[in-house]
Amino acid sequence: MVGKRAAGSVFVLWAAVTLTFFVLHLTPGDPVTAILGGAGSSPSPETVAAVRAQYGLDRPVLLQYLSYLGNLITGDFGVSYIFKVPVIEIIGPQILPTLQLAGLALAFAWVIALAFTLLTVGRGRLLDGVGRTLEVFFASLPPFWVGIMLAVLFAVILGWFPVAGDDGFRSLVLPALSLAIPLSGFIAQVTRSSFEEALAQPFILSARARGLSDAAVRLTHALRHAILPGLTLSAWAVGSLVSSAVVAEIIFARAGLGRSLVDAIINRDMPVTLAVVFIIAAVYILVNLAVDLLYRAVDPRTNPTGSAA
Amino acid sequence: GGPAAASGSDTFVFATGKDISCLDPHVDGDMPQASIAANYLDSLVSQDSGGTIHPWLATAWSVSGDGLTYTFTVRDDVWFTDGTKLTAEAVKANLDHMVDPNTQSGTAGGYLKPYESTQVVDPTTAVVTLNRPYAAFLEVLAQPFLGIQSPAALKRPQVENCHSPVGSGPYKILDYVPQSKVTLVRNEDYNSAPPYAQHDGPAHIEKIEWRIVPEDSTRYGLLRAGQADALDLMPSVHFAEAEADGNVELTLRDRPGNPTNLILNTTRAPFDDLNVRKAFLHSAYVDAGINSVYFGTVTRAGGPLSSTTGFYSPDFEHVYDPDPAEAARLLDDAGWTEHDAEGYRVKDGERLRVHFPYTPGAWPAAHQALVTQIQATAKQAGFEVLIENGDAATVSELGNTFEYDLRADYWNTNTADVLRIVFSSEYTESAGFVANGSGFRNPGLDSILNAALATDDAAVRKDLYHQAQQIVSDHALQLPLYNQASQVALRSDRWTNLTLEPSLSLPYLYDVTAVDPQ
Amino acid sequence: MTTIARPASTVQEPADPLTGGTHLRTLRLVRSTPAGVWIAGALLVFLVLAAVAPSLFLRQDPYEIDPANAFQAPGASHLFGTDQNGRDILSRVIAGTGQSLLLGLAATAIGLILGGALGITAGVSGKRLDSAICRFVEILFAFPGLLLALIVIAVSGTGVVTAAVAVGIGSAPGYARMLRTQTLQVVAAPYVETALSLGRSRSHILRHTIIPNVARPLFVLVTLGIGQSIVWASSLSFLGLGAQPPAAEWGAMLADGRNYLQIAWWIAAFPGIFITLAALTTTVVGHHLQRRLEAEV
Amino acid sequence: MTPHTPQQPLLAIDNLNVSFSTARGTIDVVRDVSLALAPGKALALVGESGSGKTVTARTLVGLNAPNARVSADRLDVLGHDAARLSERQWRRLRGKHIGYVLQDALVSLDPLRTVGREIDEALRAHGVHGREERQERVFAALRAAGITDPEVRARQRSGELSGGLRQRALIAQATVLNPQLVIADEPTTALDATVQAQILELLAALKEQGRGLIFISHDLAVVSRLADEIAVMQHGRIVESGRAAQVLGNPRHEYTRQLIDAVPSGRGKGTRLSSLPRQVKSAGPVRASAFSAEAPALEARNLVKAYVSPDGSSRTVVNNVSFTLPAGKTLGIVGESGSGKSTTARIVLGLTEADAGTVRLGGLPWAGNVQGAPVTEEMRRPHRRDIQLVNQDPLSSFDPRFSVERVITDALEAGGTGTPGERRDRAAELLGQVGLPLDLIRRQPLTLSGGQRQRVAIARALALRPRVLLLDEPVSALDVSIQAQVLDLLADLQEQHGLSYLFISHDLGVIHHVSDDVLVMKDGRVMESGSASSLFNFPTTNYTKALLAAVPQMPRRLSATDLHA
Ligand SMILES: Nc1ncnc2c1ncn2[C@@H]1O[C@H](COP(=O)(O)OP(=O)(O)OP(=O)(O)O)[C@@H](O)[C@H]1O
Ligand SMILES: Nc1ncnc2c1ncn2[C@@H]1O[C@H](COP(=O)(O)OP(=O)(O)OP(=O)(O)O)[C@@H](O)[C@H]1O
Ligand SMILES: [Mg+2]
Ligand SMILES: [Mg+2]
Repeated sequence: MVGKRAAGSVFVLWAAVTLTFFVLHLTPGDPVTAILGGAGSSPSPETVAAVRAQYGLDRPVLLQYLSYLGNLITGDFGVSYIFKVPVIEIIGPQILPTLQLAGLALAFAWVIALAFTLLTVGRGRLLDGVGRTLEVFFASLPPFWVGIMLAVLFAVILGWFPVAGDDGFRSLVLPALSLAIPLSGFIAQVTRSSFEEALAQPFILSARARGLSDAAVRLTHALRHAILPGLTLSAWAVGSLVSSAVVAEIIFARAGLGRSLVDAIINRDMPVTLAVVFIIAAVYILVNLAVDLLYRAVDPRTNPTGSAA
Repeated sequence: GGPAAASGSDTFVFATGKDISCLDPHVDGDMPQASIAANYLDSLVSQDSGGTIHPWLATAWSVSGDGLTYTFTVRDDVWFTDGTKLTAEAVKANLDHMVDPNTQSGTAGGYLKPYESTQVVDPTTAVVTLNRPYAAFLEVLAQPFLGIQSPAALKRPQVENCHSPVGSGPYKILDYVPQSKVTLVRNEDYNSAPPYAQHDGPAHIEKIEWRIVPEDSTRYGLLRAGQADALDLMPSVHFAEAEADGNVELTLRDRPGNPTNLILNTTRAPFDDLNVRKAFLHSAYVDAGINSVYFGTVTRAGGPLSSTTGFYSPDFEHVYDPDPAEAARLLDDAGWTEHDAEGYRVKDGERLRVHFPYTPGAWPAAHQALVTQIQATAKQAGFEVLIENGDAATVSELGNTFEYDLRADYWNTNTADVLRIVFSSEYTESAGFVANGSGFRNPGLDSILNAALATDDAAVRKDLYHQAQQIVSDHALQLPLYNQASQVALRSDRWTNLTLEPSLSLPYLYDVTAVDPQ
Repeated sequence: MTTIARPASTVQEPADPLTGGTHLRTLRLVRSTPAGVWIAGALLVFLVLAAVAPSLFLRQDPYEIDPANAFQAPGASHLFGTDQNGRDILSRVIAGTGQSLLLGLAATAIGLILGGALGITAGVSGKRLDSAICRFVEILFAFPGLLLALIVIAVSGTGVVTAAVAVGIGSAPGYARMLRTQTLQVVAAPYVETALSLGRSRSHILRHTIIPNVARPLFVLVTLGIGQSIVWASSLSFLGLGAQPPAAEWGAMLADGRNYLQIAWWIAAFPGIFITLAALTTTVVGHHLQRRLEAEV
Repeated sequence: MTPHTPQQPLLAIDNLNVSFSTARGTIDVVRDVSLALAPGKALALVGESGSGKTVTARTLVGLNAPNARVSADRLDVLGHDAARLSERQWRRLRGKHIGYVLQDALVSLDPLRTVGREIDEALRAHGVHGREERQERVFAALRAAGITDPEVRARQRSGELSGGLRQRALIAQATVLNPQLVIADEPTTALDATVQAQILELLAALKEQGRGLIFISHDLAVVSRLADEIAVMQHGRIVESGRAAQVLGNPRHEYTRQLIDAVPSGRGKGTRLSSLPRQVKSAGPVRASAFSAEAPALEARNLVKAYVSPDGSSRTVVNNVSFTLPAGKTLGIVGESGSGKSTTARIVLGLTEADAGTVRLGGLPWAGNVQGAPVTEEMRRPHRRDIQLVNQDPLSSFDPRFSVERVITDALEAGGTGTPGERRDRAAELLGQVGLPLDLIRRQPLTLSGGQRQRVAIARALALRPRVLLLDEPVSALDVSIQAQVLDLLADLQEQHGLSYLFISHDLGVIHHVSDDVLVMKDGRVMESGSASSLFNFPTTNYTKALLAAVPQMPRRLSATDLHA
């Protein structure tokens, strides 16, 4: 089982990198122009030739690919076309901030979603409607719009949080919230419906017939069922958070993989693009693994769909 | 502490708006590199705001009569921050490094094409040989792009030198996190301040944090909240507020060079027709745009040179003022007589269409609004301007292959020789970026521009450059928009004396001093 | 004729009193639809009208610039104010409705077609092809969606069409997964076996039973997808890779307007409100339809 | 809250009314129900589905749905006026003084938690603090509920338990605090006869300990074993109530009589269960087919099917099963859950490929390796119409897009019969044949009742004029009175059309009633087979004997059929 899973993970990593590599080769834009600084620089033909040779861009694509893979296995992501420094030096420092941002965003999203669920589900038509509407509203908000609003309100006008930067927890709050609010809408929608479903289950009635209070039933029985589909959604969300973090990173001037990725693609910085894809794929795989483990902790039934013995 | 104490009084946070690629400005050659280089590199010579060249690391120089040989004498008491001593050898190493194809310099092609070689005569004397007269040589040397680095450091692999280049300037690089920040610390042994500096010896501030903050409102927000002490690329929309803010001081200066413009591709229809080009220029209401979206924070440019460039002539400022009637007449003359249902001009069944590949992210928000206004006014004259948003790589690819009709450009440099880079035949071809985006080839212009390099007689040069500006203007090669400007804002409640170095008007932190708290 | 039938009234089975005529049914529909859904539905109708016939609501030319009147606050002459180029924001928001909704629709359609092709194929195919497709979809999931979108833009330039394609491709893996599950469910449903035991051929079952049933919730998916696609596309615009000027696409307007937030909040606010409104109304209506559909199954 | 004294009645309820306010208006579900219960007695509530039994029971624990409106002249529960109890007071009663066993045992325990924790929760909710004490009591309750290895079971989750064990665990969690009143809602439905018998014994034991028991069922045979008093409910009203022997032996209300008649247990083929009049005419025209007249309708030889479980081990779920179904007869297959009945049916239908063995349909090779080569679906297709399936859950066998009419015309179209107009006429005719009113024809099956749906399924199965009908638990989802109608209908159809039935059920009573021949399965094997009369009267294997002994019987002498015969 473990071996199979590990092999599957390596395969996904390899496939993601390979796909990116070849697709990037098909996109227009000469890497040499990227390497030489794009618009504004006027290199000599000798320089261009030197660059081509130095980066091995004069070799057939397949050879470039193979040598890239070879280097990758040894942990060498190559040198950035734009920054001319080893890719690992660029993205290395970005990994942690991005994971912090994505992690905190996910945590916030869960807190908001669970608050919605616990406070509004099954508490009368009015609260239910309010909760439902707010969730859909949240899910309909463009994250960058939320980010700008939060920045203007809480950082510039009220001064409660720093406008930007990446020092400490306080500077993480607003960017994380800007990603978390739309996400919380999605998570809350699925938790709501599964919470509703769980509340309608006979075992809830059983528990109440045992003398449990409404609150106890919600917390000890229904909640556990309700978070299961949200967990699955989270696995997907973290993967996409890492790249969609770019909007928060830009607005709040944070370092991060999202911005590295977008800038790298826009400037055809192939080595950086590949490395970020690699890391995002790895994060996705790891998060999926973690979610699987969590899922099993929450739902110890071996078969998640429930099996009769 | 509170928001007003984001940094200690010995750290200065500077928020810049654009990513820096390699820190070594010899590589690539983009403005953000020059901007930070001005704070840790010294140059061979310096230039004052009047354009006159003064000594700096070179104490003296002489030029041979044919203009082909420059003999520099360098200071004997300057050390790079890695401990290497400045010698004539360093001059050679630097110039050779800039033109070495392996350096991947984007600037060498523009500024050092005439460079041939350097001989080290003695530890303080270097003789530079050029292959043709180049009167602008000293001027370009004064730019931070061509700052002098430690020859020992230059010998390291590029990946290292890009990350931690070594100069002899007032600061040295401590750490660099690409896309995030550069940390610089004071060079305690600094003794080579340029003539334009206000003091000598080590800088006043101990540490600089050079933060990269591309989003305009965030950058300004940092300053307002006190998390940044200064910023560049001051967003025009916040000017009024900043001016009213007693704690903020604005420092503004137009940069020399070719102003912000839209260059017209003369190598293909419809702009291969002079009348169409002229009509397009007459159709644009640039002033109105500058006043509305830039709130008057930039100065209108009229001719091919920005007004702070040497040999600038104001004669061409109003040649192509908005004139719908003239535009209509010119288009009628050019045969674009019919109109289609949407009001665009048509000739032989073809719509008068102008392709304009554009990277919005590379320009300030106001520029994006301005080109949209030009699009709208051009429409009234019958032009359909297609602003084709694209990513940087795609747009520059199109730019290098003349697959456009309009291209947004500017070229900052401290010499009128910029006309040669932007309009001469020499620069219609390039292995990379094509500097002459008009594709204009005119032997008369070429020879005038070369002649202007062959003399250091200011009067002669002035006349030649006037002729050159005349030709460029006559041929309607560019729609000049506004002068590039350095727009720097400083928290004046904490600091004072933030100046601009004179060659490219880049922020210069050496003289900044803390304000005594009351 | 052989019959053991008796009049309906004596068959002792609980009859649902409210499933009678269509008239009653309509009445029930009206009464069982919550007020919120009605409001959302009305707004959606307005949006669709604005998209189909903007001239109904347009009072000014959405593209006409007037630099002298830039940054006018909302007021009598400009209900939503003017933007940095002096254009009337109300007119632009209305003129942009068509493009934005079309973008949402097209992106969702592309995502559904691509995702559907993958998902349904996987669902009805044997183990091997199924797991191959699943792997592929898994890779696409591990692959940042933004990259996918940016690559499409790099290859074919920007614009509303490209944005739709980019967003569509980016959302395809999600749909693939969803539709595969749906297909597996349908394939395992007893009515498929019933069709087989009625002597239907496999291809007939695929065409007439499986695909139509997989497609049943499609309408819901589309309504839910439109809103999300518009939000997604606005993120592309934020990165400067969305619609081309002077198009009145909401995302692009919002992205432009963010620069002027402190002096002219309305430039960004109104397109932002409309994006949220479009997403909100389509989602609310979609969810309602989904619940109704689920109630039926 | 004062404890209840043993002399008082546990329940005293006069004119209980419960109504629900819904989007469609207010519906009255329980009307003027009066009940009384003394300690040590069992009161049975019987009645068809939807008659308000569960709603009544939930009212007694104060757990009605939020949209319920309860009113009563008197509503005394354990000596308290239930109408005035606060939620907090109710909580103290629930679990501790009233144990409530929900209707659906399979889903009434939290599937994510162990059974032990579920029971433990009741103890904790009522302030039993000592960890060890609680543990001991959990085990004791499980043991009392007839679970032999409580230490193991307490650590399992409900998903890991069989239906019978789950039902016991559910009873254990309701009785762990020794409540005076136990309410058990359909505690034996969906259980095999053997398990059912054990549960009934368990409930009887509770009664003997002096508890009051309210016991809900729609199965009179079950009720007759346990109840002291019976209240028969119909449409929310108690139409008849009284001492058990009296209600069963001398029913006064028409509806009670119908219910009693509907019980199939112990009554062989040919007896009628419902009051539907029998109208048999001569058989319709028989469709020409490749069937040989002499060959048995179905013939299965040595069927074997094994499944590989996720852990890699292989489990044989059908093991060497052979049978013959003569034309025009009914072969009943009976066996406990998981014994391989459905799998056998699927093999016979050609939906599941057997590992070994063959099936012939009307003498024709149908499945498996016949004459050296496997029968393929392509070979079966022309004869598919000869064998049709009616299964337990008819709704899932209808394409959800189809109306009742489409369901039938689609089947007709599959058989290639007629023009669209003709098919519509034939559909109407078929619906008439199964006793459905024509005005149902445009409805979605979803809006039909269970019995109506089952009739539509039968009509569809008949549409192609098949020779063999495969009936997999066709009535186990229906309540007795509707079950009776469907069974009678099937009997009539067999008589009319000479159909052959393969009838699968876990309900011995039903099997006894419908079958000519019977096959008893256990763990994939055929334990015993033979004619229905011999097998039910003279079972040979111990297994069958045990099964039969467990079937609750109506008191034979008092059966209503006898009274009306
Ligand atoms: N919360 C509710 N809202 C509306 N109607 C309800 C509600 N709960 C129950 N009913 C209706 O009340 C009626 C009686 O339901 P109840 O569950 O008591 O029947 P039952 O006799 O227990 O049937 P079964 O044998 O199927 O369990 C049914 O018609 C049901 O639809
Ligand atoms: N597709 C399958 N894969 C694995 N095991 C299966 C499969 N189908 C059935 N089984 C197993 O085969 C055994 C027999 O199942 P089957 O459905 O035939 O029993 P049954 O007698 O019809 O039971 P019930 O009365 O519960 O319907 C069960 O243990 C079941 O779990
Ligand atoms: Mg019930
Ligand atoms: Mg079965």
